[in-house]
Amino acid sequence: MTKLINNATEAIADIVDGSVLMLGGFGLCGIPENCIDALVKKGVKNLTCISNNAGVDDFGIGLMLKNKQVKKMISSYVGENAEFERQLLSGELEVELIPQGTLATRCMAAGYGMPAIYTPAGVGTEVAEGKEVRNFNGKEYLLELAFEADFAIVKAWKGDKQGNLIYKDTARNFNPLMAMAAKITIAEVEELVEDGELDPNFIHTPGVYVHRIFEGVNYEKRIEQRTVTNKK
Amino acid sequence: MTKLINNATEAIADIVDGSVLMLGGFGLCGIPENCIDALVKKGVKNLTCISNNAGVDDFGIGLMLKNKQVKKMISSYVGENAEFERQLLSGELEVELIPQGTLATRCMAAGYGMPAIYTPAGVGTEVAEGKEVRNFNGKEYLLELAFEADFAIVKAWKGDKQGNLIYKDTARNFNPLMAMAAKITIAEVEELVEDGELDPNFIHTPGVYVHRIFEGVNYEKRIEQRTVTNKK
Amino acid sequence: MLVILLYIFTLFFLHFLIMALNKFQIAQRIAQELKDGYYVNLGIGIPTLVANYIPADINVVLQSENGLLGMGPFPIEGEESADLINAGKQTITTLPGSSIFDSAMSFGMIRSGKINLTVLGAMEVSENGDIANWKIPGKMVKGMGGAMDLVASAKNIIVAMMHTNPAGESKLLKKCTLPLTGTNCVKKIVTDLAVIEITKEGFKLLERAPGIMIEEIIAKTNASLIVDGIIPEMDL
Amino acid sequence: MLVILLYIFTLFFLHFLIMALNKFQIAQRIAQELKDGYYVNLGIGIPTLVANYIPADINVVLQSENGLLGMGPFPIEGEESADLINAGKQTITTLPGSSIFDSAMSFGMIRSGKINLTVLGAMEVSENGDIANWKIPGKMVKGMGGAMDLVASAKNIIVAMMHTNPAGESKLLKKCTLPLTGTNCVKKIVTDLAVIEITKEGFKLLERAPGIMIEEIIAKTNASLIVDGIIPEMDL
Repeated sequence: MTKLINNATEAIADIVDGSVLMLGGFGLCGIPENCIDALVKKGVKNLTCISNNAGVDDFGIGLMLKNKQVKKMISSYVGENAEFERQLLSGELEVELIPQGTLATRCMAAGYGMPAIYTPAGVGTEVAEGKEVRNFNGKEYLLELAFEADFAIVKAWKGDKQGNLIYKDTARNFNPLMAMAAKITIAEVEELVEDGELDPNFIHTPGVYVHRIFEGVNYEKRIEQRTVTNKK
Repeated sequence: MTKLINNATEAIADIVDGSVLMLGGFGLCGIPENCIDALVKKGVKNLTCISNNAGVDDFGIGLMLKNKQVKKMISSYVGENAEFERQLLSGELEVELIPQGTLATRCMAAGYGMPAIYTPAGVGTEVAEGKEVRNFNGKEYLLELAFEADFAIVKAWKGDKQGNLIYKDTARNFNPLMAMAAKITIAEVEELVEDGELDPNFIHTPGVYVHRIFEGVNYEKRIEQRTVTNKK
Repeated sequence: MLVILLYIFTLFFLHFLIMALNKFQIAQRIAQELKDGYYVNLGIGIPTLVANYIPADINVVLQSENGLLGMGPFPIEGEESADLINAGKQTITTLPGSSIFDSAMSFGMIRSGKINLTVLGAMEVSENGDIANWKIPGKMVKGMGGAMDLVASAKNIIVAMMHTNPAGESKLLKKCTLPLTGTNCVKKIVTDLAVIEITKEGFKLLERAPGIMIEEIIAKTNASLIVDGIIPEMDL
Repeated sequence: MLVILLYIFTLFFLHFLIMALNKFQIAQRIAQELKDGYYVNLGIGIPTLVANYIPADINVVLQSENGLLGMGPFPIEGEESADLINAGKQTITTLPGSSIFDSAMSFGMIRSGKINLTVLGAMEVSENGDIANWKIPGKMVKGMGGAMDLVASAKNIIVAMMHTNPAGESKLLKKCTLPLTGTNCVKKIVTDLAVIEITKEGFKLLERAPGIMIEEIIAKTNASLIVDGIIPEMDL
């Protein structure tokens, strides 16, 4: 049995209308570009996307939004996207905003087989509405449930045939958390290496969590805010 | 302000009678040998030790047991120790046995600022006695509280002056979890390196969790079960 | 000399009389349950031996709950490392494609059902799948280690044990008498006498050890045993 | 030419009339709150500027909640990487001793109180330390990002903001009117006019911007303001 597949088209072949997807990345950093392109080509609709952000108008999840494939976004921050705003205000798109740490930890909870977590984020705010508030040691916490997703689509720097993954710099972000959290995990990597090339001590996502892996092509890796200095 | 200290004696100087300690390691693998020796020399008593195991008669936490410094062990497995058994049966020593995954996750919960976790381990057994049982999606879970410890004493392979740590092979085990979980974290390392020598991508314990660090000496690294093969 | 020959002859003769499996054969039979691509956690004792019988044509990854996926064989003498052990504290090796992680992630993957099969020993198993394997009241209790986490979460749990205890009493019961490790979790039991499935209706006999009669299995099972149709011998 | 000179002269003159701090000076004042060994999370906007005023004789580690401890300056042109950004999505660099981790660990260290100081902007702060900085009803809501996690957990929270909104209304209130980000969490506010501490009794004036009269601060604070003894000017 091999986890190795040929490309993004193959990877997403069984994603259907109405699927719940997790998509890794923070802003445009560490997003699964190949799978997003394949999803746009395939045109599956009514998707629920769990992702920290929603891309920009012409890149990342923004491409799926433009193509009207997304029914609901579950995110912590959705700025930088005019089409998103239009769909939201017109009622075409549903949005659930979640504190970033809660978003991350609800992924981790799923990957760690914990049905729920307690977090203080959102206590006393509208995020707490309808949720259990519980006091531990004099501080209040909200009960937040682990996510349930059909597919996690993540982008890694390198991966091997066992599905072991490593990420580069802050392109790690939500990727290893989502990789643990869905029924099926699809990993696209910049470089596929032979088993044994990655040091077992420094694996970010152990292969047991990954069901499909392929080497992606033509990464654009767009920079959202290019900030530089002239100082040496 | 520096986290760098000279040796184990200095590291444990403010550990007093009655302190609650976390000690990293699995069996004799990855245990903080230097700090244990220093604690034995110091002779602090009535300690509560949270550690997966309790060492053997003449090594690891066993040395502290022999010296009658431990009031209570919180562990998942405490075999391989005759003195331990004697003290337990004579009532000198208190033991709280906890499922290994629960032990690990209660450390992680503390490090992640989560006051409690839900786990299915122990449901329907005497471990569940007195604990909240809660049903999520048709499955029952126990509410288990995050640990509260005064000191975590961990052993790493390499560390830098910022307190960043990496562990070697399965000597990782509970070490990074405990490193996150106590009020004060003491790390002893086999090799202290300059800041910048450890790749930021492959840090197991970020320095923010570590308060004191020193390079240990004379590691014995005893093997508990030497199993070998002749096959090439 | 004659005495020794007689002794060997007696042993040989006994071998035919007692057709029950030895622990290696139990491990061998359990290895038949493995499937290509499985992630497997093997407990201490007989379960550990299962690793020796993994069919060559399938790929199985062994998890050790102290923090390793892809456990390899014991190291070559002189290459053992104190930093690389399994959950039984034995020195081991990694394999190409192995990964190492902390204990929270290790039990995280167990809890979230990523491990396809857990094999462990037991002192008692009841007909509804309860298991007792960690504590005997009145005796020194060493602890449950990771057993409670494993049985509470694993999707498929096979118990490897002798059918009866040293006193000859059945370890398969209507209800466990010892403190439980987990409830409603065991899916299958492989003993020296039989392969038994745990169904909603209770113990169901699937296979017998070579030469073992159904009557003996029934006699040594202290609960109802569903015997449906012809019960084949194990194919070892 | 004369028009331009007149314009410059007017700006210069206004500078003396309006003694309120600009955003760089607010950042400069907040930097005085940093202590050696602090781990600090700086929000987007004015808080980000605080990094430029860290005293040279202390060591402060900046956390970026997308997964980095030890955030360095912007990269030299040509060395920027799409894989290395801060929470404001700007390209940045690492430093010797930096560490990178996933978002769960990042908020884990925030939640467990390992970050000594959080600096963030606000639309409103109430006298009991409630903060509103993520949502204006009727306007497009972009989301709270990590702000709710930060304010719910950080041990020390300083708000950097203008004392009044563009309409001239106080942003310091008895009670916030906008949807809250967190409750009872802000410890200190540094505005263009003043440094204000949040005490159990409410807002307490600690320092005034150079040349700003206490009366002006009182007038522009829509809640009681405790003025106890002589209020020094900020030392910038």
